[in-house]
Amino acid sequence: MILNIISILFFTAILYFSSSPLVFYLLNGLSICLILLGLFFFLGTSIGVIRFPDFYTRMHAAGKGDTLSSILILFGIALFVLNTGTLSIGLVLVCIKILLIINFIFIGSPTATHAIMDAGYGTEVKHWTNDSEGIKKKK
Amino acid sequence: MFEYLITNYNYMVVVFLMMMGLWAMIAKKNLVKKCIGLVIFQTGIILFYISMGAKNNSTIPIIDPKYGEAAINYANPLTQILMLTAIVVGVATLGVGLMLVQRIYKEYGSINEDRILEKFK
Amino acid sequence: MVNFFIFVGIIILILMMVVFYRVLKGPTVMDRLLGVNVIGTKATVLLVVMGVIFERVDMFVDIAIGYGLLNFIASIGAAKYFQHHKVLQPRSQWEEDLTKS
Amino acid sequence: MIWQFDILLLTLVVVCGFVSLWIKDLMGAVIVFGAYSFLMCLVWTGMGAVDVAFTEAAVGAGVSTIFFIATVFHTSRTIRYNKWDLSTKFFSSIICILMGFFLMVAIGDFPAWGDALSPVNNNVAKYYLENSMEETKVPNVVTSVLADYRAFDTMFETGVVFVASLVIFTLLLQSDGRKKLMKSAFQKVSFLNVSESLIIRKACGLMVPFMQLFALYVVVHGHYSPGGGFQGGVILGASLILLSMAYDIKKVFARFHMKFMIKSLAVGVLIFAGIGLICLILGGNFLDYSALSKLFPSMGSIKSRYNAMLWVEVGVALTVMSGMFAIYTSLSSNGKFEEGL
Repeated sequence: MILNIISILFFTAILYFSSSPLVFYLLNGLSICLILLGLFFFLGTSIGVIRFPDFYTRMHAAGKGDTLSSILILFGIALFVLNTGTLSIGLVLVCIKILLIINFIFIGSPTATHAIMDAGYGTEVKHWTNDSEGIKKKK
Repeated sequence: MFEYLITNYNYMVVVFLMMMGLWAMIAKKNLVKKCIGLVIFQTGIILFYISMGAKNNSTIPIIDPKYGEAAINYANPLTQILMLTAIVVGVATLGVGLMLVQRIYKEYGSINEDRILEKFK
Repeated sequence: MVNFFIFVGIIILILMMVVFYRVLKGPTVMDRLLGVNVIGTKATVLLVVMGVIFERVDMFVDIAIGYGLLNFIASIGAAKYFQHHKVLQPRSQWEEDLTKS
Repeated sequence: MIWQFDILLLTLVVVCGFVSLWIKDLMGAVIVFGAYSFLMCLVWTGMGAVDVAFTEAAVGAGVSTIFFIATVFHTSRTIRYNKWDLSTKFFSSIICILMGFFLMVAIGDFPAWGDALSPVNNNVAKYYLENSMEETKVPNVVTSVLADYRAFDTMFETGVVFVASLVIFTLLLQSDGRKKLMKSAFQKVSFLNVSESLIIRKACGLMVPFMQLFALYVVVHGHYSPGGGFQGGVILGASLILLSMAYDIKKVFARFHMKFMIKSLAVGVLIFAGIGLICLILGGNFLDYSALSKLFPSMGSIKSRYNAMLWVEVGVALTVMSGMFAIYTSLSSNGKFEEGL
């Protein structure tokens, strides 16, 4: 959480002290890169949720990739918002709010994953083994 | 044809949702499924109101000097306010329905309509 | 730049549909719960993307905060259900079959 | 309005509703129905209805799924097999198909989707949009219509929440539950036998203060951004629900007891109706806030309307918060008020 706020203050300071267009283009490019990276991870998540053979491995894909891709996309959007128009206190406030969303997702999503995982372990969901049905069908 | 589909797509979805909810309320025997059908029917009606108030090339109905004062730039607030209260009231009435389901289960030991009707006789 | 964000939103929606396939198909209830959890998290992101498209992020961010705070309640509730009733699939889908056999 | 999103989302919504009716396992149906609420929230954001989307986000994500899960928890999860009842299914399908056909025929008479010049958008709504800023100084038109122009409507909607939660509380209350409720007032509860996992408890402890702070922000800041009494009240109620799910119902009762809850339910409606009554005494119409400027001469009529709206929102938030929590505690403990979901 502290790291997020420090980083956004750092970018604010860069924008505040330099008025050259190069910084503008660099920050825009950085935000687009982050958003595309987030989309890539979400692609990985959705393929994992579809293709993995059992509940526990799907949980792995969903829990990790989902949180990471959300955080990357939201951070990219925060940089983009900071970069539009003239710098004002309102824009920085919006950025801090987006960072708050990142923190809530960072706390909430793994907790939900843990709760689902616990429930799945308690109800004895079958886990995948070498001689499960998926392998047999292929042979 | 394609243009007709685009400009009237929301009404088609409204009809689908409403008929789905109505069918569930009549034909399903399980009481919880009936409650789900009730909420789906209600959502169809809310969607009808909101999509009537949507305008092309307009922003949300919070006045900002950037967009001027002309009414055509903002979405319709009246349909939104009617439906905003309808959602909260809908949850409260859904609670009443689910409470009735629990009471019925406590009395008759089943939430199936046929089983309950058998016990009446 | 608005076109780029519309593109991002459409990609997120299409991938959401892919995840929705797991919700539709899911052999157990747990898989459905997992898919719904992923859809809920991505809905938060999509709300902020819509705010950028409308060019009024300051208004849409509030909704997204509320959503991000609340969307794990349903998962925890369902998990508590399964902690009390440790049954994955009901013993028989049909009550009638039990009484016959 | 972003039509690319809306068309994709509406298609997904129809599929989602169909799946939730089709699944045989009731728990699965309820979970898919949660996803239906999520998607509905996105649809309304895409059409520019921000306040409605906020309400649906709070209600659909937080509260209504929990109510369904609590009901399935206390009733049965299986669906009884019915023999193919041809007459009922056939009859209902005929009704639905016929009615759907007639409605489809009527579609052609409606204005096109997103038409800014349709009669819906050009009579009453136009007046609100053009005059709200001058008459009340509130930029969020939805709030000003909710709490000022159509306050009479809103008062009775709040009354419906009040009556519904009272009905649920009284009809589900059992005689032994009543005794326990009386006994457990301000009783010390030992937390040693809590069976929940530590991670969930700690995470909820981290989230709940943020949630309540944010809910208060939403109630107070409703004049300038989406939000207001209904949304803030539902989020406050959801924070209490989360606390009672992470620990136990008794822990919340030790601080926020049922008697206090019923009182705050009534106080919320009373604040709303009381402000209207004061206006009536001061010589205005019922809920005509500009009459309040006689009581506080320093405020003009505009300022008094602005401030009275805030108090009305606070009353709505009180009622909705305690209403949601009362409904949750009644449903989840099946009227025994002993242990939660």
